[in-house]
Amino acid sequence: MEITLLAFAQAKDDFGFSSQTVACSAEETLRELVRRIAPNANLEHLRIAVDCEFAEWDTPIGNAREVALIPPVSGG
Amino acid sequence: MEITLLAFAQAKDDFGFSSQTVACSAEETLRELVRRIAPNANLEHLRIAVDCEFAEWDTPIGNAREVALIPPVSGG
Amino acid sequence: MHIEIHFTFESIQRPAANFPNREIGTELEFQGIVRELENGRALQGLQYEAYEPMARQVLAKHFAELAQIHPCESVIFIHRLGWVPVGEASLYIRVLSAHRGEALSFLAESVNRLKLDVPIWKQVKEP
Amino acid sequence: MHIEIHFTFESIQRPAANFPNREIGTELEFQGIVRELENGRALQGLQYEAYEPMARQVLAKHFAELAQIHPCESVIFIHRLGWVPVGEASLYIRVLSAHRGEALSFLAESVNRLKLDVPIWKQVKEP
Repeated sequence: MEITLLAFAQAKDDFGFSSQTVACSAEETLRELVRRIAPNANLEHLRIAVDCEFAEWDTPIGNAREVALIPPVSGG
Repeated sequence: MEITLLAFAQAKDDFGFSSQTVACSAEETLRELVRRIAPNANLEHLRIAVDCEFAEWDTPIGNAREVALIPPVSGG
Repeated sequence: MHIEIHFTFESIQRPAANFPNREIGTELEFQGIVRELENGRALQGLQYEAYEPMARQVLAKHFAELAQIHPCESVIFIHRLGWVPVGEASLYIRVLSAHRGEALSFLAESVNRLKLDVPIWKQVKEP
Repeated sequence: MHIEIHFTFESIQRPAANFPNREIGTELEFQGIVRELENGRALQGLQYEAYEPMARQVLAKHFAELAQIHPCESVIFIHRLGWVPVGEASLYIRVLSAHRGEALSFLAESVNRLKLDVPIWKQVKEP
Protein backbone atom coordinates (compact mmCIF):
# COMPACT_ATOMS: atom_id res chain seq x y z
CA MET A 1 0.00 0.00 0.00
CA GLU A 2 0.97 3.63 -0.42
CA ILE A 3 0.26 6.78 1.57
CA THR A 4 0.88 10.46 0.91
CA LEU A 5 3.19 12.03 3.47
CA LEU A 6 2.89 15.82 3.83
CA ALA A 7 5.19 18.28 5.61
CA PHE A 8 4.32 21.90 6.45
CA ALA A 9 6.13 25.05 7.49
CA GLN A 10 9.26 24.29 9.55
CA ALA A 11 8.80 20.55 8.97
CA LYS A 12 8.92 21.15 5.21
CA ASP A 13 12.30 22.85 5.67
CA ASP A 14 13.57 20.24 8.13
CA PHE A 15 12.48 17.20 6.13
CA GLY A 16 13.23 18.68 2.73
CA PHE A 17 9.91 17.86 1.08
CA SER A 18 6.33 19.07 1.14
CA SER A 19 4.70 15.93 -0.22
CA GLN A 20 5.82 12.46 -1.16
CA THR A 21 4.24 9.11 -1.84
CA VAL A 22 5.57 6.41 0.49
CA ALA A 23 5.17 2.65 0.27
CA CYS A 24 4.20 1.15 3.63
CA SER A 25 2.27 -1.61 5.37
CA ALA A 26 -0.85 -1.23 7.47
CA GLU A 27 0.96 -2.60 10.52
CA GLU A 28 3.81 -0.08 10.48
CA THR A 29 3.32 2.71 13.05
CA LEU A 30 3.40 6.39 12.13
CA ARG A 31 6.63 6.75 14.08
CA GLU A 32 8.25 3.86 12.20
CA LEU A 33 7.12 5.34 8.89
CA VAL A 34 8.60 8.77 9.61
CA ARG A 35 11.77 7.27 11.13
CA ARG A 36 12.27 5.24 7.96
CA ILE A 37 11.94 8.37 5.75
CA ALA A 38 14.02 10.62 8.02
CA PRO A 39 16.14 8.57 10.46
CA ASN A 40 17.77 11.63 12.04
CA ALA A 41 14.81 13.99 12.25
CA ASN A 42 13.91 15.47 15.64
CA LEU A 43 10.25 14.62 16.21
CA GLU A 44 10.05 16.24 19.64
CA HIS A 45 7.85 19.25 18.79
CA LEU A 46 6.11 17.59 15.88
CA ARG A 47 2.55 16.33 15.92
CA ILE A 48 1.20 13.95 13.33
CA ALA A 49 -2.20 13.84 11.62
CA VAL A 50 -3.89 11.02 9.75
CA ASP A 51 -6.51 11.96 7.18
CA CYS A 52 -6.91 15.42 8.73
CA GLU A 53 -7.10 14.32 12.38
CA PHE A 54 -4.39 14.42 15.00
CA ALA A 55 -3.11 10.92 15.80
CA GLU A 56 -0.73 9.23 18.23
CA TRP A 57 2.76 8.53 16.93
CA ASP A 58 2.52 4.86 17.89
CA THR A 59 -0.72 4.20 16.01
CA PRO A 60 -0.42 1.75 13.11
CA ILE A 61 -0.94 3.29 9.65
CA GLY A 62 -3.97 1.06 9.09
CA ASN A 63 -6.00 2.31 6.15
CA ALA A 64 -4.68 5.88 6.26
CA ARG A 65 -4.40 7.67 2.93
CA GLU A 66 -2.71 10.92 3.98
CA VAL A 67 -0.29 11.46 6.87
CA ALA A 68 0.87 14.97 7.76
CA LEU A 69 3.78 16.29 9.84
CA ILE A 70 2.42 19.18 11.93
CA PRO A 71 4.93 21.55 13.54
CA PRO A 72 3.68 23.93 16.25
CA VAL A 73 0.87 25.97 14.73
CA SER A 74 0.95 29.76 14.60
CA GLY A 75 -2.09 30.97 12.71
CA GLY A 76 -3.95 34.16 13.41
CA MET B 1 -29.24 81.74 43.07
CA GLU B 2 -30.67 79.64 40.28
CA ILE B 3 -29.89 76.21 38.91
CA THR B 4 -31.04 74.29 35.86
CA LEU B 5 -32.84 71.07 36.73
CA LEU B 6 -32.89 68.42 34.00
CA ALA B 7 -34.97 65.24 33.74
CA PHE B 8 -34.33 62.40 31.30
CA ALA B 9 -36.19 59.38 29.90
CA GLN B 10 -38.64 57.95 32.48
CA ALA B 11 -37.94 60.84 34.86
CA LYS B 12 -38.98 63.29 32.16
CA ASP B 13 -42.32 61.49 31.91
CA ASP B 14 -42.71 61.14 35.67
CA PHE B 15 -41.78 64.72 36.52
CA GLY B 16 -43.44 66.28 33.50
CA PHE B 17 -40.53 68.45 32.37
CA SER B 18 -37.18 68.01 30.68
CA SER B 19 -35.59 71.24 31.89
CA GLN B 20 -36.51 74.03 34.21
CA THR B 21 -34.76 76.86 36.00
CA VAL B 22 -35.21 76.69 39.76
CA ALA B 23 -34.47 79.28 42.42
CA CYS B 24 -32.60 77.79 45.37
CA SER B 25 -30.03 78.44 48.07
CA ALA B 26 -26.57 76.92 48.34
CA GLU B 27 -27.48 75.27 51.65
CA GLU B 28 -30.50 73.38 50.34
CA THR B 29 -29.75 69.71 49.67
CA LEU B 30 -30.43 68.05 46.32
CA ARG B 31 -33.15 65.98 47.97
CA GLU B 32 -34.85 69.08 49.42
CA LEU B 33 -34.66 70.78 46.03
CA VAL B 34 -36.31 67.89 44.19
CA ARG B 35 -38.86 67.33 46.97
CA ARG B 36 -39.84 71.00 46.71
CA ILE B 37 -40.38 70.71 42.93
CA ALA B 38 -42.13 67.34 43.06
CA PRO B 39 -43.40 66.53 46.56
CA ASN B 40 -44.95 63.20 45.57
CA ALA B 41 -42.29 61.85 43.23
CA ASN B 42 -40.79 58.43 43.93
CA LEU B 43 -37.03 58.95 44.10
CA GLU B 44 -36.21 55.33 44.89
CA HIS B 45 -34.61 54.29 41.58
CA LEU B 46 -33.43 57.74 40.69
CA ARG B 47 -29.84 58.94 40.86
CA ILE B 48 -28.87 62.57 40.80
CA ALA B 49 -25.97 64.31 39.06
CA VAL B 50 -24.46 67.73 39.70
CA ASP B 51 -22.61 69.37 36.82
CA CYS B 52 -22.25 66.02 35.04
CA GLU B 53 -21.10 63.97 38.02
CA PHE B 54 -23.12 61.60 40.16
CA ALA B 55 -23.81 63.09 43.61
CA GLU B 56 -25.36 62.05 46.91
CA TRP B 57 -28.95 63.11 47.46
CA ASP B 58 -28.10 64.73 50.78
CA THR B 59 -25.32 66.94 49.40
CA PRO B 60 -26.03 70.70 49.58
CA ILE B 61 -26.48 72.38 46.20
CA GLY B 62 -23.43 74.57 46.86
CA ASN B 63 -22.27 76.24 43.66
CA ALA B 64 -23.93 73.72 41.33
CA ARG B 65 -25.17 75.11 38.01
CA GLU B 66 -26.91 72.04 36.55
CA VAL B 67 -28.65 69.24 38.43
CA ALA B 68 -29.95 66.18 36.57
CA LEU B 69 -32.42 63.44 37.49
CA ILE B 70 -30.93 60.14 36.23
CA PRO B 71 -33.25 57.13 35.98
CA PRO B 72 -31.68 53.68 35.53
CA VAL B 73 -29.54 53.87 32.41
CA SER B 74 -30.07 51.53 29.45
CA GLY B 75 -27.68 52.54 26.68
CA GLY B 76 -26.02 50.19 24.22
CA MET C 1 -4.54 56.46 24.08
CA HIS C 2 -6.64 57.91 21.28
CA ILE C 3 -10.28 58.34 22.43
CA GLU C 4 -13.20 59.44 20.25
CA ILE C 5 -16.78 59.69 21.50
CA HIS C 6 -19.57 60.51 19.06
CA PHE C 7 -23.34 60.78 19.25
CA THR C 8 -25.40 60.83 16.08
CA PHE C 9 -29.06 60.99 15.08
CA GLU C 10 -28.18 59.40 11.72
CA SER C 11 -27.33 55.78 10.91
CA ILE C 12 -23.96 54.85 12.34
CA GLN C 13 -21.25 54.96 9.66
CA ARG C 14 -18.30 52.70 10.28
CA PRO C 15 -15.24 54.98 10.55
CA ALA C 16 -12.48 54.46 7.98
CA ALA C 17 -9.86 51.91 9.02
CA ASN C 18 -6.87 53.88 10.15
CA PHE C 19 -4.05 52.36 12.17
CA PRO C 20 -2.01 54.88 14.17
CA ASN C 21 1.20 52.81 13.93
CA ARG C 22 2.70 49.54 12.72
CA GLU C 23 2.34 47.89 16.12
CA ILE C 24 -1.44 47.41 15.97
CA GLY C 25 -2.15 43.68 16.01
CA THR C 26 -5.87 43.64 16.78
CA GLU C 27 -8.82 45.57 15.45
CA LEU C 28 -11.99 44.69 17.34
CA GLU C 29 -15.34 46.13 16.32
CA PHE C 30 -18.59 45.76 18.23
CA GLN C 31 -22.03 46.75 17.05
CA GLY C 32 -25.09 46.63 19.26
CA ILE C 33 -28.11 46.01 17.05
CA VAL C 34 -31.73 46.74 18.00
CA ARG C 35 -33.52 43.39 18.34
CA GLU C 36 -37.14 42.75 17.55
CA LEU C 37 -38.03 41.12 20.85
CA GLU C 38 -37.63 42.86 24.19
CA ASN C 39 -39.27 41.21 27.17
CA GLY C 40 -41.43 39.20 24.79
CA ARG C 41 -42.81 42.27 22.98
CA ALA C 42 -42.26 42.61 19.21
CA LEU C 43 -40.77 46.05 18.58
CA GLN C 44 -40.36 48.16 15.47
CA GLY C 45 -37.44 49.96 17.06
CA LEU C 46 -36.28 51.88 20.12
CA GLN C 47 -35.98 55.52 21.04
CA TYR C 48 -32.59 56.55 22.46
CA GLU C 49 -31.66 59.66 24.37
CA ALA C 50 -28.56 60.78 26.23
CA TYR C 51 -27.49 63.41 28.72
CA GLU C 52 -24.72 64.02 26.30
CA PRO C 53 -22.18 66.19 28.17
CA MET C 54 -22.31 63.88 31.19
CA ALA C 55 -22.25 60.74 29.02
CA ARG C 56 -19.09 62.03 27.30
CA GLN C 57 -17.47 62.77 30.65
CA VAL C 58 -18.33 59.38 32.18
CA LEU C 59 -17.27 57.49 29.04
CA ALA C 60 -13.94 59.34 28.87
CA LYS C 61 -13.32 58.43 32.52
CA HIS C 62 -14.18 54.77 31.86
CA PHE C 63 -11.88 54.59 28.85
CA ALA C 64 -8.99 56.24 30.69
CA GLU C 65 -9.40 53.86 33.64
CA LEU C 66 -9.73 50.77 31.46
CA ALA C 67 -6.67 51.76 29.43
CA GLN C 68 -4.64 51.56 32.64
CA ILE C 69 -5.77 47.98 33.17
CA HIS C 70 -5.95 46.79 29.53
CA PRO C 71 -3.56 48.97 27.49
CA CYS C 72 -5.02 49.75 24.07
CA GLU C 73 -4.02 52.26 21.40
CA SER C 74 -7.38 53.63 20.36
CA VAL C 75 -11.11 53.51 21.04
CA ILE C 76 -13.84 55.00 18.87
CA PHE C 77 -17.28 55.00 20.47
CA ILE C 78 -20.40 55.98 18.52
CA HIS C 79 -23.90 55.92 20.02
CA ARG C 80 -26.96 56.60 17.96
CA LEU C 81 -29.76 58.76 19.41
CA GLY C 82 -33.40 59.21 18.46
CA TRP C 83 -35.35 56.46 16.72
CA VAL C 84 -33.37 53.32 15.82
CA PRO C 85 -35.31 50.70 13.83
CA VAL C 86 -34.92 46.97 14.53
CA GLY C 87 -31.88 45.57 12.69
CA GLU C 88 -29.88 48.80 12.84
CA ALA C 89 -26.96 49.57 15.13
CA SER C 90 -27.50 51.72 18.20
CA LEU C 91 -23.87 51.37 19.30
CA TYR C 92 -20.50 50.97 17.58
CA ILE C 93 -17.18 50.55 19.39
CA ARG C 94 -13.79 49.99 17.74
CA VAL C 95 -10.76 49.13 19.81
CA LEU C 96 -7.19 48.88 18.48
CA SER C 97 -4.42 47.22 20.46
CA ALA C 98 -1.17 45.34 20.03
CA HIS C 99 -2.61 42.08 21.38
CA ARG C 100 -6.12 40.65 21.30
CA GLY C 101 -6.51 40.03 25.04
CA GLU C 102 -6.37 43.72 25.89
CA ALA C 103 -8.85 44.72 23.17
CA LEU C 104 -11.32 41.98 24.17
CA SER C 105 -11.18 42.90 27.86
CA PHE C 106 -11.32 46.63 27.15
CA LEU C 107 -14.37 46.18 24.94
CA ALA C 108 -16.21 43.81 27.28
CA GLU C 109 -15.67 46.04 30.30
CA SER C 110 -16.52 49.21 28.38
CA VAL C 111 -19.93 47.82 27.51
CA ASN C 112 -20.47 46.52 31.05
CA ARG C 113 -19.71 49.96 32.45
CA LEU C 114 -21.82 51.67 29.79
CA LYS C 115 -24.78 49.75 31.15
CA LEU C 116 -24.00 50.73 34.73
CA ASP C 117 -23.59 54.47 34.80
CA VAL C 118 -23.47 56.20 31.42
CA PRO C 119 -26.57 58.42 31.12
CA ILE C 120 -28.03 56.99 27.93
CA TRP C 121 -31.53 55.55 27.80
CA LYS C 122 -33.62 53.48 25.45
CA GLN C 123 -37.38 53.58 25.56
CA VAL C 124 -40.12 51.73 23.74
CA LYS C 125 -41.80 54.67 22.01
CA GLU C 126 -42.86 54.89 18.41
CA PRO C 127 -41.28 57.86 16.56
CA MET D 1 -25.47 27.94 13.51
CA HIS D 2 -24.27 29.38 10.23
CA ILE D 3 -20.54 28.63 9.75
CA GLU D 4 -18.32 29.92 6.93
CA ILE D 5 -14.61 29.19 6.66
CA HIS D 6 -12.56 30.83 3.92
CA PHE D 7 -8.90 30.93 2.95
CA THR D 8 -7.64 33.52 0.52
CA PHE D 9 -4.36 34.59 -1.05
CA GLU D 10 -5.81 38.08 -1.65
CA SER D 11 -6.41 40.92 0.81
CA ILE D 12 -9.24 40.06 3.16
CA GLN D 13 -12.47 41.74 2.09
CA ARG D 14 -14.95 42.36 4.88
CA PRO D 15 -18.11 40.39 4.01
CA ALA D 16 -21.31 42.36 3.49
CA ALA D 17 -23.31 42.91 6.66
CA ASN D 18 -26.15 40.45 6.53
CA PHE D 19 -28.24 39.57 9.56
CA PRO D 20 -30.04 36.23 9.32
CA ASN D 21 -32.96 37.37 11.49
CA ARG D 22 -34.33 40.19 13.65
CA GLU D 23 -33.01 38.67 16.87
CA ILE D 24 -29.34 39.54 16.24
CA GLY D 25 -28.26 41.98 18.95
CA THR D 26 -24.48 41.81 18.59
CA GLU D 27 -22.14 41.93 15.64
CA LEU D 28 -18.54 41.39 16.71
CA GLU D 29 -15.70 41.62 14.23
CA PHE D 30 -12.08 40.76 14.91
CA GLN D 31 -9.13 41.41 12.65
CA GLY D 32 -5.65 40.13 13.36
CA ILE D 33 -3.16 42.53 11.79
CA VAL D 34 0.48 41.74 10.98
CA ARG D 35 2.66 43.82 13.33
CA GLU D 36 6.04 45.21 12.47
CA LEU D 37 7.85 43.84 15.49
CA GLU D 38 8.05 40.14 16.31
CA ASN D 39 10.51 39.10 19.02
CA GLY D 40 12.27 42.43 18.58
CA ARG D 41 12.83 42.03 14.83
CA ALA D 42 11.39 44.60 12.40
CA LEU D 43 9.43 42.71 9.75
CA GLN D 44 8.08 43.69 6.36
CA GLY D 45 5.41 41.02 6.62
CA LEU D 46 4.79 37.34 7.28
CA GLN D 47 4.32 34.29 5.10
CA TYR D 48 1.26 32.16 5.98
CA GLU D 49 0.46 28.60 4.95
CA ALA D 50 -2.24 26.14 5.96
CA TYR D 51 -3.01 22.47 5.70
CA GLU D 52 -6.31 23.62 4.40
CA PRO D 53 -8.57 20.53 4.47
CA MET D 54 -7.50 19.73 8.02
CA ALA D 55 -7.71 23.37 9.13
CA ARG D 56 -11.30 23.52 7.84
CA GLN D 57 -12.18 20.31 9.65
CA VAL D 58 -10.62 21.41 12.98
CA LEU D 59 -12.17 24.89 12.76
CA ALA D 60 -15.62 23.47 12.01
CA LYS D 61 -15.28 21.22 15.06
CA HIS D 62 -14.20 24.14 17.26
CA PHE D 63 -17.10 26.29 16.11
CA ALA D 64 -19.65 23.52 16.63
CA GLU D 65 -18.30 22.82 20.13
CA LEU D 66 -18.16 26.50 21.11
CA ALA D 67 -21.69 27.08 19.83
CA GLN D 68 -22.89 24.54 22.40
CA ILE D 69 -21.27 26.54 25.20
CA HIS D 70 -21.82 30.09 23.86
CA PRO D 71 -24.84 30.00 21.52
CA CYS D 72 -24.29 32.27 18.52
CA GLU D 73 -26.14 32.61 15.24
CA SER D 74 -23.28 32.89 12.78
CA VAL D 75 -19.51 32.86 12.42
CA ILE D 76 -17.53 33.87 9.35
CA PHE D 77 -13.83 33.01 9.50
CA ILE D 78 -11.38 34.22 6.85
CA HIS D 79 -7.64 33.50 7.00
CA ARG D 80 -5.24 34.97 4.51
CA LEU D 81 -2.45 32.79 3.10
CA GLY D 82 0.82 33.64 1.34
CA TRP D 83 2.61 36.92 1.94
CA VAL D 84 0.83 39.39 4.25
CA PRO D 85 2.53 42.79 4.61
CA VAL D 86 2.73 44.60 7.95
CA GLY D 87 -0.47 46.57 8.62
CA GLU D 88 -2.74 44.17 6.71
CA ALA D 89 -5.10 41.61 8.19
CA SER D 90 -4.12 37.95 8.27
CA LEU D 91 -7.33 36.94 10.04
CA TYR D 92 -10.94 38.13 10.10
CA ILE D 93 -13.70 36.67 12.28
CA ARG D 94 -17.29 37.90 12.49
CA VAL D 95 -19.66 36.54 15.11
CA LEU D 96 -23.38 37.32 15.33
CA SER D 97 -25.42 36.58 18.42
CA ALA D 98 -28.45 37.74 20.35
CA HIS D 99 -26.39 38.94 23.33
CA ARG D 100 -22.85 40.31 23.56
CA GLY D 101 -21.55 37.88 26.19
CA GLU D 102 -21.90 34.87 23.92
CA ALA D 103 -20.24 36.57 20.94
CA LEU D 104 -17.32 37.82 23.06
CA SER D 105 -16.71 34.40 24.61
CA PHE D 106 -17.16 32.59 21.31
CA LEU D 107 -14.67 34.90 19.61
CA ALA D 108 -12.07 34.83 22.40
CA GLU D 109 -12.15 31.04 22.66
CA SER D 110 -12.13 30.59 18.88
CA VAL D 111 -8.86 32.50 18.61
CA ASN D 112 -7.38 30.69 21.62
CA ARG D 113 -8.19 27.35 20.02
CA LEU D 114 -6.94 28.52 16.62
CA LYS D 115 -3.55 29.03 18.19
CA LEU D 116 -3.58 25.58 19.82
CA ASP D 117 -4.39 23.10 17.11
CA VAL D 118 -5.48 24.57 13.77
CA PRO D 119 -2.81 23.71 11.19
CA ILE D 120 -1.95 27.22 9.99
CA TRP D 121 1.56 28.63 10.21
CA LYS D 122 3.26 31.96 9.87
CA GLN D 123 6.92 32.22 9.00
CA VAL D 124 9.36 35.09 8.68
CA LYS D 125 10.26 34.72 5.00
CA GLU D 126 10.40 37.43 2.41
CA PRO D 127 8.17 36.74 -0.59
